[in-house]
Amino acid sequence: MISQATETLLFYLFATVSVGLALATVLSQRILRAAVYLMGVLVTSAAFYILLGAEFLAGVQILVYVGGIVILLVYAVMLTRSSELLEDHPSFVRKGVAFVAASAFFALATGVFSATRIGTAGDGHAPAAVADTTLEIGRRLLDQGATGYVIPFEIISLLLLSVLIGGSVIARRSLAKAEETK
Amino acid sequence: MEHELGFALRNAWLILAIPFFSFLVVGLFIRPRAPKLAGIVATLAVFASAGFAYALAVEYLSLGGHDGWKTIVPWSFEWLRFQEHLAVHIGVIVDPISVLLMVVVTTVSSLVHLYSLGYMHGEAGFGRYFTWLNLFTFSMLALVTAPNILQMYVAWELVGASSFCLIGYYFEKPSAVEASKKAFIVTRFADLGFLLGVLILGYFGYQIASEAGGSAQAFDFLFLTNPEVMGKFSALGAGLFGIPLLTLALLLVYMGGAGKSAMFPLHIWLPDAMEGPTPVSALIHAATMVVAGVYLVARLFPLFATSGDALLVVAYIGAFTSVFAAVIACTQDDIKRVLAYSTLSQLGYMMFALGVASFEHPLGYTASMFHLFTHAFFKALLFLGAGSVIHAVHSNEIWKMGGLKAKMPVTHATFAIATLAIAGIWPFAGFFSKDEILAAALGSGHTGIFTLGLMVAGLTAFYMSRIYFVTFWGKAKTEHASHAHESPWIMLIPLVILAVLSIGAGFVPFGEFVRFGAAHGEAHGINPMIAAAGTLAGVLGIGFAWLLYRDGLAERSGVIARALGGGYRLIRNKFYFDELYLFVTHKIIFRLVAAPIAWFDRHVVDGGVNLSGWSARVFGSAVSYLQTGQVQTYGSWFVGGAVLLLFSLWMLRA
Amino acid sequence: MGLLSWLIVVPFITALAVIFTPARKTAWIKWISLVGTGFHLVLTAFTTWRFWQLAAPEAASMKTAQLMKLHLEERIPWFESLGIQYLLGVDGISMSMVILTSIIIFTGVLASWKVEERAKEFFALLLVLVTGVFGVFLSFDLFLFFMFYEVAVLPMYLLIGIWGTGPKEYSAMKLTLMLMMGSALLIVGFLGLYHVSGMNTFDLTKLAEATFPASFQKWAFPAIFIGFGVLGALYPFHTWSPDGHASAPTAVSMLHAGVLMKLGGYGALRVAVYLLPEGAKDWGLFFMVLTTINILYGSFGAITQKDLKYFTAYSSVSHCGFVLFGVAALNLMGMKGAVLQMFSHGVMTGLFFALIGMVYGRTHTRMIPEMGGLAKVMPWLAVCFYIGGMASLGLPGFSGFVAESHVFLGGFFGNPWTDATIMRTLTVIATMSIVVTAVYVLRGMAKVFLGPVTDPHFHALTDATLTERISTGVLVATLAVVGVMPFLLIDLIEASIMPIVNRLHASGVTVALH
Amino acid sequence: MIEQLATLAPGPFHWLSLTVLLFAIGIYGILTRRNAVGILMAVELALNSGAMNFVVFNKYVAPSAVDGQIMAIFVIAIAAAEVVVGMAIFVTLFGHRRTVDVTRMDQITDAAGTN
Repeated sequence: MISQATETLLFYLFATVSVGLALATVLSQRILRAAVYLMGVLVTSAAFYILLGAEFLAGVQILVYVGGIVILLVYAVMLTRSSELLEDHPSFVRKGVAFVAASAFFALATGVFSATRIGTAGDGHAPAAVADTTLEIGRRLLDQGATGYVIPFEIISLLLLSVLIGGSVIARRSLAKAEETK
Repeated sequence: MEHELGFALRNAWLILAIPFFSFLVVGLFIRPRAPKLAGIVATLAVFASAGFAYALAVEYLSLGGHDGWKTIVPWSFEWLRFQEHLAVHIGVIVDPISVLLMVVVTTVSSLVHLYSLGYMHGEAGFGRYFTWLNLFTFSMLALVTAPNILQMYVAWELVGASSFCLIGYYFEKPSAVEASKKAFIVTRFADLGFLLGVLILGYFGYQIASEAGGSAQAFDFLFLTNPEVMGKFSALGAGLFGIPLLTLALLLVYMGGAGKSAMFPLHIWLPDAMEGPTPVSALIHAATMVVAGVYLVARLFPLFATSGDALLVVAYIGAFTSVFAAVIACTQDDIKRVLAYSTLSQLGYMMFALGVASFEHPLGYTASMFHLFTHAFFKALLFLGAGSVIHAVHSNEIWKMGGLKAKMPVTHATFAIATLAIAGIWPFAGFFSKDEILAAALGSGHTGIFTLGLMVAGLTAFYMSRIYFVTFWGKAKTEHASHAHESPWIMLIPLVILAVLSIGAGFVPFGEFVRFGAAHGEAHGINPMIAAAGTLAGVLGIGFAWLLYRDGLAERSGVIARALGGGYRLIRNKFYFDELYLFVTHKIIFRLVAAPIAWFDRHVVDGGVNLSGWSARVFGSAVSYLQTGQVQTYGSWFVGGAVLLLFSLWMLRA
Repeated sequence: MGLLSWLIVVPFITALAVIFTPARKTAWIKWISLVGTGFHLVLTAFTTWRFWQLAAPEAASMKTAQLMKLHLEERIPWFESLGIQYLLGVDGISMSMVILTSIIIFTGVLASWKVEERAKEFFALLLVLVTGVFGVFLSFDLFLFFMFYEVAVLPMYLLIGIWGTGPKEYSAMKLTLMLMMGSALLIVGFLGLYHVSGMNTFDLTKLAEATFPASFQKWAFPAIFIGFGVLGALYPFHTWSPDGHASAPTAVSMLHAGVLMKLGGYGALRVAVYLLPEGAKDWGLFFMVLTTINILYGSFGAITQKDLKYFTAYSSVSHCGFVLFGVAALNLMGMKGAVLQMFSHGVMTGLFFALIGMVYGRTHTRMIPEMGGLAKVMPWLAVCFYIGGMASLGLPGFSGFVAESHVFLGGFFGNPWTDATIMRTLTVIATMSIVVTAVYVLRGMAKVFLGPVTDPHFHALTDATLTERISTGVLVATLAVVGVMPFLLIDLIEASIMPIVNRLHASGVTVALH
Repeated sequence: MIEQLATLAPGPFHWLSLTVLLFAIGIYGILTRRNAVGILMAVELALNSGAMNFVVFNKYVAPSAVDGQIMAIFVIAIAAAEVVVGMAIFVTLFGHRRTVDVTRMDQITDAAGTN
């Protein structure tokens, strides 16, 4: 739908923004700012989804990730009162080791990807992209057939339910204890 | 054994059995309950064995010795069997020298037992003393009657052990304990040589015996001393450092003899052995044990004679020891130490007498045995006399005695006889045996040794008369000496008997009984020229001593002592040999050998084991360092591991 | 159940009886153990008499025998498929060892009459240990041999670790670990024997018929010899013995030094030399050098020891050196001397440790400098110590001399396979130990027993009680009897050593004299 | 200029290197963050890049199907669940230990012995 050139332009734009924000979330000393930067990264990745033609997914992303998870993280920051304290820098050794581990992973992964030829199923021309991905996703999710995802779908829902209850129970018990100790 | 043996000869084993069983009975049963009775029973047992020994002697002599005395082994049984031709028999050998020794040992031992009943009266371990004395008598008799060299070695050790107990009788006195230890260890060191000699003789004897076959036993004296075996031995060729094997073996065996008879390098223990009670010194360190070395050389004399140069060594060591000891004896103050050095010197005499003897001139052999015979009596008498003086004055120092001539007439008379005997004055025994030895030395061409012998004779006369004058003449020098009184009769009887023997022993026609080889031998009579020289030396010695010490005081001799200066002090401290030996044992052996080995074992060998334990622990703790508890450290290890794994998988995918 | 099985089972039954008596009744426990071991002594005497009846007639024929002759044999299949069977038998060597063990355990029980703390477990473990020892001496199936060997070694850890003194845990641990290392070597050797013989049997008598290839023997012999050597205090592996003995309680160190260390010598002779003659010839000289160091090293080490138990431990290292020296001499006199030395040293060390236990019970110190003049206060113990000392330095009239003279003559006479001059020099060096032994024995004895009484309240100490008199008396009597009448033991042993000597002479070509 | 842009069009390699870069930054964040919630954020970042990866593969490898995107949805759902649990734990942790600094939590029980 949007022309090839603008797509490339957008891609690089968003890529730099996303990497910048990601670095910010990881390095910033104030945890609240880190939360905000994280939100930025998630928004840019939603944009990427659109670029990649997964509009439904971009919506889900914005809804679940940005709407839910980031807010939760902010709550966590508030509850653990860590927003005031300034996080001191990790020791040089730890940073060094982490940097080496991360860059080694990055180098290995890019090396592998560059060496492998990720081609479309048929080489040369790309088969017809799915017209309406959301419809297709909906059908596949509830399809009881062999290729359907209904079982994982149900399991996920079960998982989310249990997490919901578990989380609240754990949090309530500890909050009650926190009241006593005060 | 063609003709019938007398009663004693048939059951010769009694000579060993009596003292042994009396030792067991007295030691185990009587001593704990009734010490007094133990003493009496022990003395009776020794008297019985003395009687038996005389019977044996008479019977053996009655067998007639006109064509040379036969050596018979009336009784022996197989005690310890190593291999066919290598078995140890316990038995009794009867030949001139063993009969002589049996008589001497039992006589002196019984007199000493009798004397001890008085002397040891009131001592704490009265029973224990007599038990050990009985054991000593048994082991000495076993040594003397040994038909083979291993029984002699066995008895040798037993004699050493019982002398250890007797020297250390006053075990609460540290000096006595030290002396007994020193005696045992020095003689044990000498016995090491003896054992090595026995091993060599045994090995080559076994080779010869197994060729000869039959019932030949490698260790038996009869086997070792019969001519063609000796021939084979001397043909053995060079052993260690080029010394012919026979000579090497004999020198090693002689080392054992030298240790027991306190010859020069191994003499240090005898003077200290005076720590034991005086009757012990009289019996062991004068008459019996110390002559064991001489008896050993006499027993193996044919072998020694074939090897020749072994005899030379014996002669030279003997001569040197006699001079060396005589010189020291002149400077000692303790009466028993003077007698100890005099014994050393007389033993040197006997040794060099044997040394000068050979197949051609066997007179030395007879002379040495004769001197052994006479010396046993007058030396025992001297010791017992000294004992009764010490008993009265309660001190060994001659400068604390004096003027005892009047107060102790019997002791004085007998001591005087013994002094004249040892000085070699005519009617007394010493004159005859010493003259024989000098004649043997001159006869076999050893003029050097002859002159040394003369000099020693003079010195002996000097130091003996010195202690005689200082002890008995002049005025009483201390309280004790002033109101000393004569010893009880039980102590005096042995003195008198020994005095009689000291006089009579000289007239015994010794040449007939004890000689080596055929009956002819050299003219046995007294050679007037040598006799005169010997007597002159003796008289000179006595006269010189009379000049210095006639009033029992030391100031005249002090002048000479100061004149000699350093030399005098050197001699007086026995040429510092004791200190040298102490230095060698303590500083070198204990400090530089034993302690490092103990340290080495504790730290290095032990360390090795502990090291393995320690390294296991260190390795364990090193691994535990990784468990830091930091979640993120684990995270990094996790990521690192994953990357490595992926990388290796990717690398190996081809 | 044959006679020999009873010999093994009686101590075990006593142990059970002890376990079932209530812990409070320590007197009962002691009496039961005493009765049990006493009965065992009688049983051993009877077995010896029966054995003597059977063995005496064949003694002459044994002169040329190539194979060992077992008497009173009991053979019950156990693991048929593996060829393991419950095979008990006895010949001269094991009979003398059984006599020794029976005497030592009897006197050991008597010597630990004062053990009050947890007496039940102490006596039970002691009896289990001795069951293992009897098992080893009587079993002729390598697997059974090894099993009893472990039964003999393991209780040692508990006995030292709990009832010991000083760094007891350390010594117990070190002792057990080093002995385990030894038994590891052993099991390797035994399995080697089992497989290479290809006869699918562990029976020692049958394995003797198999001819093992020289290359196998070259490594199997040292493995087995060192495996046993660790227990027999071979030079570099002896370090467990001073600590182990110093920390062990009286009866345990009596049993251990007196009997367990003899397992080493016994096994080396019975398994290593008997089954692997070629290996023995190759390694004979090497082990002779090691054991010569053993002898002198142990005796020199003992001179400067301050603690009485270390003093005795080093002396037993030196005496065990004699045992292995005799075995390595590979000739009749040497091996006969080794067995005699095992017996006589067993009794001697048993006596020494019993006396030290008794002295320690009174003066509560084992440090030689702190003691002195005890002879005045305890004459009986002093005389026994004197006799033990004289026996250990080889005074004739005691068994020590009999054994040592054999070993020296054996070493000196040498064997056709080793260079005579080297062997003779080694023997001469070994003989020097008689002087060094005399030095340390007399030093120790004089410092502790002779001289003036150093500590005033030593005067109040008592002499030996009845039980102590019996135990020391029995040991001294054994030393004297074997010393004065050695032919009792020698005839028992000589017939069973001949096969080992004949096999050595017969097996293969003699190695060129190098 | 447009043609040059065309040559730079993002192919699968570009997308993948982007997601991997984000993932690496996530790892770096996990391993260095001292604040527990910070680690949670880094984890979110990593999970998000994982989901994106699915979508990239879906686009380039199997455009005709939507399996990649479904997987991405599941990843997002699980990420949500994970954050809830993480938050609950950290809140209780804060209740007990009064801190969320990961480096000081290396003992199972704190000094007082409570967990």
